[in-house]
Amino acid sequence: MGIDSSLQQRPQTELPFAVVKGQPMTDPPADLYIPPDALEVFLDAFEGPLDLLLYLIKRQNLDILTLPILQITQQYMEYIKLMRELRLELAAEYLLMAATLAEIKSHMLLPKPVAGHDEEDPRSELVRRLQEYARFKTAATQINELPRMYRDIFNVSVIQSECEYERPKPDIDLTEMLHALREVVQRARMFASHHIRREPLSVRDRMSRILRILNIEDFVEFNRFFNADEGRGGVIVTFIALLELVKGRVIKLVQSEPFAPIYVKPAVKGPLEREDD
Amino acid sequence: MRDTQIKRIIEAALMAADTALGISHLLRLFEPDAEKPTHEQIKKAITVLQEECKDRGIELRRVASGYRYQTCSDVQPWVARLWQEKPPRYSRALLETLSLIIYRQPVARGEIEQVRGVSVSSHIIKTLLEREWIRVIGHKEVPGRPALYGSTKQFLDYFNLQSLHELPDLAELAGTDQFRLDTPAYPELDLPEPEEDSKIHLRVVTDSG
Amino acid sequence: MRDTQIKRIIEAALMAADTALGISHLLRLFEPDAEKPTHEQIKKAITVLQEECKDRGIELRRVASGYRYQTCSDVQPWVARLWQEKPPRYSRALLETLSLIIYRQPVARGEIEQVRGVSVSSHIIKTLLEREWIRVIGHKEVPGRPALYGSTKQFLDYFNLQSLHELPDLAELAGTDQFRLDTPAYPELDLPEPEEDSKIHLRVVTDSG
Repeated sequence: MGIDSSLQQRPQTELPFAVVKGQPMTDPPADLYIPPDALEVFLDAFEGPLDLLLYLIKRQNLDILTLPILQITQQYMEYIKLMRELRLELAAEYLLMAATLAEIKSHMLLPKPVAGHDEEDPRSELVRRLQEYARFKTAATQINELPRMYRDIFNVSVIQSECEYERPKPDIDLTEMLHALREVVQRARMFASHHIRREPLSVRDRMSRILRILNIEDFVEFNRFFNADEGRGGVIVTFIALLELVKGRVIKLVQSEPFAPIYVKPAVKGPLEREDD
Repeated sequence: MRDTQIKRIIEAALMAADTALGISHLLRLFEPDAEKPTHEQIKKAITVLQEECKDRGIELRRVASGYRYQTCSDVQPWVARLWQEKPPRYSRALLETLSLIIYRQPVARGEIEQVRGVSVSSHIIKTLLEREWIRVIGHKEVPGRPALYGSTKQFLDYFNLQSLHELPDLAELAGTDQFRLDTPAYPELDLPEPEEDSKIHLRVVTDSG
Repeated sequence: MRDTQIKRIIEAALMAADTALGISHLLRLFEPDAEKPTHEQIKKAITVLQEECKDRGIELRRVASGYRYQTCSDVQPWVARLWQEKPPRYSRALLETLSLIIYRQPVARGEIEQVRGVSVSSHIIKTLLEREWIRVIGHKEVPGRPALYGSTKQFLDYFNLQSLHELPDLAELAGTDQFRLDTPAYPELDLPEPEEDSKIHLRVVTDSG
């Protein structure tokens, strides 16, 4: 069982655990001198505690089967400690693994039971899990390397000769579309955080119409959007649509001086980006 | 680059593209390469590819916007049966995306993704744009300047609607009793008849003296 | 019908179709004809067509749901320039979840979480379902009746496979008995996917002499 004595002798502070902007860091920061984002990025790089453990093992070319549990536990705890000091939100799985490691460690330190009684190595379950996870990790890498449609290979699609007939386009009917909408709305309701407000279509419709006008003319006087024939309801709908568009940073209202006419213009000038994006 | 390789690349590109490609477009495919083929080399490759189509079921034709492969008209009766048998259908993802664009317009792709919980493929947006059921009607002034999509007249025509108001309200669709995610934002704002007890009192002064 | 004509029709049909076509599907194209080709004739035509692709930029490949023409992967760098858009990249979490579903199917979410040691986000499952790479193939008879997932033909088609047997054996992936951690299991793991312009350079030194 490999207890790395050098590691134990070495004072904690001499172990640079990170290099930030080229500066080796030997101290867990008392203040937030590692940008917490950096550690979050680092933590994000791992798919969980098993992944982090595999990384630690691999970094030192350790043999997984004779897992030097003390060494690994110490390093793992160091990361955890750092994360907590930075008050990063740490997934529960990481803490659970810390507990598992501590438990294995304490088992290892206990005197071996009397000969004849074949007790399982306390590390074996963790070793098995690490091996299993590593296999799927490799499998994932291999799947990623397979020639893939639209990345490595492309479908051949030859146009049909024009003389006969055009290839039919799929047909849909309205109920089908409304059904799809109902489902997506009901699904969205399951996420408490998403709000599909009960908005009459009239406001959304009006928002689109305003934008269409602004597509043709860049600069339109505020009053022109209001049509007295639509009555009070129409005026309100238009007004709310304009407010929504301002709030959504889609349009801007401009006025050269107090009491001067108000103009409406698109917040973004022209389609600067690809339209199909 | 050897002529065979140029020819292979041009063949693959013309076969994979869904529009005809002009020679200048084909030249651009080699843009980043150290060794670029000349205009003449491309032309020559196309001529060879055209000759290779002899006795085959497809041909490489020159049309107004460039070159494209197409099926020979004499085999068309058989090829057309591909679609007679199974009319093409749109995916669920496309229908959901379309319905969200209709009901949430003007809407950016990100908002659709938020509601659906999955990313919206560009292919879907492209299909809807090509069908002219949606179009870009503006841009949001946030980083990336995302496009805002809205419905078109062609959409209304296709579904035989006079206006969007003929569509049922979202609340009705989802069943009013259970659909209470949020306080109704504009409960009283249903055109054309606003209810009398409207909470919003708004007077628009169009001509202030 | 002469063999050349059969071959021409099949070539045109496979090239015009946007999905792979099986032999029975191809046979049905000749259904209304007085003189129908046999299964063997179709097969033979396909073999000839495959041979004709030698030295060309496209190939006729057999995948799970049939035969399809596709561009050769070695011309990918040029063909990909036809589109401005980059193909989607999939996260490690998604690929690991996918590989677990492929190798362990039918598998419930809980088992995936057990192996990976972290919870599986709904977003990933939803994305995989929507891409139709996986599907629900049953439910586990335990409380909550969790869904069991399996892979689909579309997954095989998308990844250029004819069957799951073409995937490497899981046991071979990392020899169970002699597990060597220096196998390149972490191809990208020197801080995977740091952003190009990331201002932070963080290197974790776990063992300095």
